[in-house]
Amino acid sequence: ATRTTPIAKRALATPHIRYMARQMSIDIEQVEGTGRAGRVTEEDLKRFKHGLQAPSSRPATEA
Amino acid sequence: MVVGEMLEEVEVLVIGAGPGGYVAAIRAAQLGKSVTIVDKAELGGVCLNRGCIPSKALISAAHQYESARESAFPGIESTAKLDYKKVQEWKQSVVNKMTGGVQSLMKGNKITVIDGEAFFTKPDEVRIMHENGGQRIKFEQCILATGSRPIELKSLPYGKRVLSSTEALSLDEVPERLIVVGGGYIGAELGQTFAKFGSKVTIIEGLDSILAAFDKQMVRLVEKNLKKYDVEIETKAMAKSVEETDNSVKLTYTDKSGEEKTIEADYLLVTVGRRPNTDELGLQDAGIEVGDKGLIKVDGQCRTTNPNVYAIGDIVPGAALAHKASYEGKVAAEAIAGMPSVVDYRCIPAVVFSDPEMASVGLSEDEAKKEYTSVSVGRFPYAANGRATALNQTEGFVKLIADKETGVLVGAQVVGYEASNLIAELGLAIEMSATLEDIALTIHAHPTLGEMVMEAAEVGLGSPIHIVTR
Amino acid sequence: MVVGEMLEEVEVLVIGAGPGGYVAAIRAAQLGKSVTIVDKAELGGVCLNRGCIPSKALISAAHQYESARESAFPGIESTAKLDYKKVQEWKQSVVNKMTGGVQSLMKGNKITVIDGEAFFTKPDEVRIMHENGGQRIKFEQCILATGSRPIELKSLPYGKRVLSSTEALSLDEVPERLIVVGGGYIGAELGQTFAKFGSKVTIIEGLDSILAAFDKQMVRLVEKNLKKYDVEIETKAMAKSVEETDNSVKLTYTDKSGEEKTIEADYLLVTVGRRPNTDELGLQDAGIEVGDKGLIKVDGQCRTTNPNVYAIGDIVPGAALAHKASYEGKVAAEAIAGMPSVVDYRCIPAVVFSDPEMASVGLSEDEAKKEYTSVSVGRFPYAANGRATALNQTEGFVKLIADKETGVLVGAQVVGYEASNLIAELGLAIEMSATLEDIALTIHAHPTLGEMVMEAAEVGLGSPIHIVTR
Ligand SMILES: Cc1cc2nc3c(=O)[nH]c(=O)nc-3n(C[C@H](O)[C@H](O)[C@H](O)COP(=O)(O)OP(=O)(O)OC[C@H]3O[C@@H](n4cnc5c(N)ncnc54)[C@H](O)[C@@H]3O)c2cc1C
Ligand SMILES: Cc1cc2nc3c(=O)[nH]c(=O)nc-3n(C[C@H](O)[C@H](O)[C@H](O)COP(=O)(O)OP(=O)(O)OC[C@H]3O[C@@H](n4cnc5c(N)ncnc54)[C@H](O)[C@@H]3O)c2cc1C
Repeated sequence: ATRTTPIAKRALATPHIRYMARQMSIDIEQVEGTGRAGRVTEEDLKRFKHGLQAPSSRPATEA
Repeated sequence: MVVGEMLEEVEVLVIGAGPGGYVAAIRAAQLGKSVTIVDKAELGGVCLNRGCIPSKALISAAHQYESARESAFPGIESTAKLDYKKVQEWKQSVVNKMTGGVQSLMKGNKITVIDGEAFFTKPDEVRIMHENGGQRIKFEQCILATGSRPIELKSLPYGKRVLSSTEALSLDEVPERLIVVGGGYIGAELGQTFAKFGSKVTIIEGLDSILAAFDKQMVRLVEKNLKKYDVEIETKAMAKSVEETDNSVKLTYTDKSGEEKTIEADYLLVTVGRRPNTDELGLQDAGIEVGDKGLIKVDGQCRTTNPNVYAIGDIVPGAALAHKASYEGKVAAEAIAGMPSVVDYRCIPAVVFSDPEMASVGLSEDEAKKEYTSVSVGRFPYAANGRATALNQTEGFVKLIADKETGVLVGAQVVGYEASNLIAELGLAIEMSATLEDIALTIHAHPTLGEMVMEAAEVGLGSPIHIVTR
Repeated sequence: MVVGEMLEEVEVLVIGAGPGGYVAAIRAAQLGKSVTIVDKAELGGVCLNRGCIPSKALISAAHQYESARESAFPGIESTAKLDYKKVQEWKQSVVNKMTGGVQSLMKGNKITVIDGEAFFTKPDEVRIMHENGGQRIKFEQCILATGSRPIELKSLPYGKRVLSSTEALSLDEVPERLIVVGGGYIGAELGQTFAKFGSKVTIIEGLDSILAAFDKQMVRLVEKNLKKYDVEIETKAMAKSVEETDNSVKLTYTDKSGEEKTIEADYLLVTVGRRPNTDELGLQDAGIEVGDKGLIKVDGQCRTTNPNVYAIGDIVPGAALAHKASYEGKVAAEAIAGMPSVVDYRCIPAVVFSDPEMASVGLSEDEAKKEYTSVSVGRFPYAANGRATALNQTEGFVKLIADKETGVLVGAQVVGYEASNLIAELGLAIEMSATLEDIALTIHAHPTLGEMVMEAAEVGLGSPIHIVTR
């Protein structure tokens, strides 16, 4: 159950946003972040949801 | 199977009541599940009974004894007398308070507690052995959290004077001479603690440094303190065999030059790692696959190859730390309740309660250099911090590591007074994807140790106030 | 003006070398400016010489003395002897180390230091009075950071035994009896410190509580500790007059029932606030407007009504705290260098180094309730934290306040052991607009005090692990 993806390769987002992404069935790694330093924001998630269909309905597990 | 043994049905069964299991049980109950937890020993697991809590209690007492015995403050002369039996009693009272707390939490959350040892008989059934008898439980969902136990070396079998951390924590006397085989964090913490209580300690370590998982510059400060207490450290040494008598132990080992040596002591403490408790659970009968080193294979929600069984804590891969166990416990419970929780952290902190304390979170400088094209490193010394100086605690540093391109913090290390508390901000910073600038622009109170975090960020950015870097 | 007095021209002139001024000078130098700083007293200002640093040094020493004198650890009996003159010497060595540090920083950043008192003669010129003579300086840009001084009450004029905090910090003996008029943070810190050193202390406070700026529940814990040291607290009391003799002072005051009382002591410490040093600067000659309470009017970049003069620290509105002064110092220097920096923080922490420590950042619960439709409050006690229990430090709590709609943290308070360091994470959390969920999902190391922060967030969210809230 450990994280295998290096920090470097992961989307920048806070735990709250990452949880929200899973609730919205969005794979956060596919979302372009427009926040400071490229952080994914709540707006980015909403935009992504409206633009693209979410790739999977299962929670986005990693590894 | 005993005839007439009852078959009970439960919604969620948690096996093992350590920081993984009891936290999972609470979270599952909070989410409306009916929960039963079983443990073959005490509530609280290794952590509360034989690990984190008793070790930290002894460390505090040793610190108190040391600082009262030889006050480092000019103008305050003090002497101290140690009654180690009373210290042990107090330590036990701390443990009891914490485990009593867990008991109340079980009650408060209406969790059924069963005393006994569980093993699988079917994919959805366990048998539980009590002192007098047994029982069968059929579960809808199960969370396995059976933790780990000390590794026993064939060449150094445990005995009356060859101890694991468990017995060392409960000794009712301070050994005059103590040998510690294994200088990982448990060996270093306990070795230093006994040295402070007055033992003559020797640490035998196979690698080229004690606390090898940490930055060399951090470890150097701990070694310096160990020297103050006359602790001898033999690195690249190999313990060979032990001879135990009624009053002493004799350890034979080869030192770094390959020479065979023998030393005598009152006790020998062996801390060479821990092994997951997965061998006697009947996992094959439940369709639960085990991978490397006896660790159970799980997915991002801590689900094993048996879709109704989850596994967390020391029995799954990753750092064997209490806070990881608890975090996974919450994830597993939430997954059972249908929430989209996954093990999804950017970093897990690791703290050693040595003197000085060491703490680390995220990537080390070397790791970061492998992952990023370019990194910024900001280091700030305790000696240049006002609060540290006013506390007479000027050894140590804070080190921040950021991806140079984005400025995002990816790792941090702290060695020094209260490192265990300073690391909290840095863990949050990494989780929040904070940049060095975010940290530098956050006003930190004066005079506090936290100002070092702000200043280390400024060092990383190139313009620290309180040190000259040009 | 003395004939022949030289007129020097400088790029950036900083007046006052406290935590506002010296930090501004360093940042301006880092940004390529040629900087001159002038101070009429010591480098480091009030903070390093007569404020934060010496007070915290005495607080540490008092803590050390207290904990060695009456060890709170069962099994460790200790006795301690105090040599207060040596404590004073040590305190002075701490101050010297810090001010010496500032001196090296000035040198390292090639900042010219002038000893003298400055006042404006023109909008772009000051005169500086030295011990023997004077000089004139014409500046392109100036940063004013002249700080504040203790308020002197007409009814309680300072004297040999009627002291401000400055003299109290340098007393070379521990008073047998000490009266403190004013129970703000300076009075409370110093009163408690002397009580620990053995003084019989009485605090006279006009409001209905000491430390009135803080949450009542926090203050209660400090009051409890003060009781332990026999400190008497008279609230809603009014100091009337003082009579000073060679060996004692007699204070006359009216107590909360209006009754007039007299008490005697060795010393009387008056800590009723501080006044900005803006009255003797010739501000009108420089076109610098002063507002309420002698505080200088500034814009978001700390610019005064004279566009080439900036003002920072205790002489401008806002909390009179060292870290605010330093923050403004950086903003002013960056503004001078043409950067778009503005005073733009969401929160400033405030810490009181009482026993237990108190710290606060952002909004209080009451303030938040006024600003938001609905707030979530999460409170977690030290008594339920493993590390606190193992440290034998179980008094206190962490309290988080969030906007319920968004979950965003808007305020936090901590009272208890190491509150001064725990608040750092919460300041960053507020600056980063972290939600309670962000904090709860950040793994905090076990067993550390930081776990309380995580758990308080979970309390706010409704599902804490280590306390039952249902
Ligand atoms: C001396 C020492 C110091 C430590 N210090 C720290 C520290 O400072 N910080 C930190 O994070 N970690 C520390 N650790 C590690 C920490 O204790 C473990 O990582 C943690 O306890 C793992 O939690 P767990 O829930 O996985 O299992 P455990 O805590 O090991 O609990 C497992 C429980 O399962 C029960 N059990 C096992 N098999 C069965 C069965 N078949 N049926 C029923 N019950 C069963 C056991 O009785 C036990 O109560 C320390 C460990 C030691 C030994
Ligand atoms: C006992 C005590 C404890 C305190 N504890 C804390 C604490 O724990 N945390 C905290 O944040 N704050 C604390 N403070 C407050 C803190 O000291 C001040 O907020 C801070 O020093 C303000 O910084 P400053 O740069 O504005 O001015 P100051 O530090 O007051 O410095 C002003 C400087 O200007 C010089 N000066 C004045 N006029 C002239 C002139 N005309 N020409 C040349 N030089 C001049 C003075 O000599 C002085 O050196 C404490 C204060 C006291 C008294």
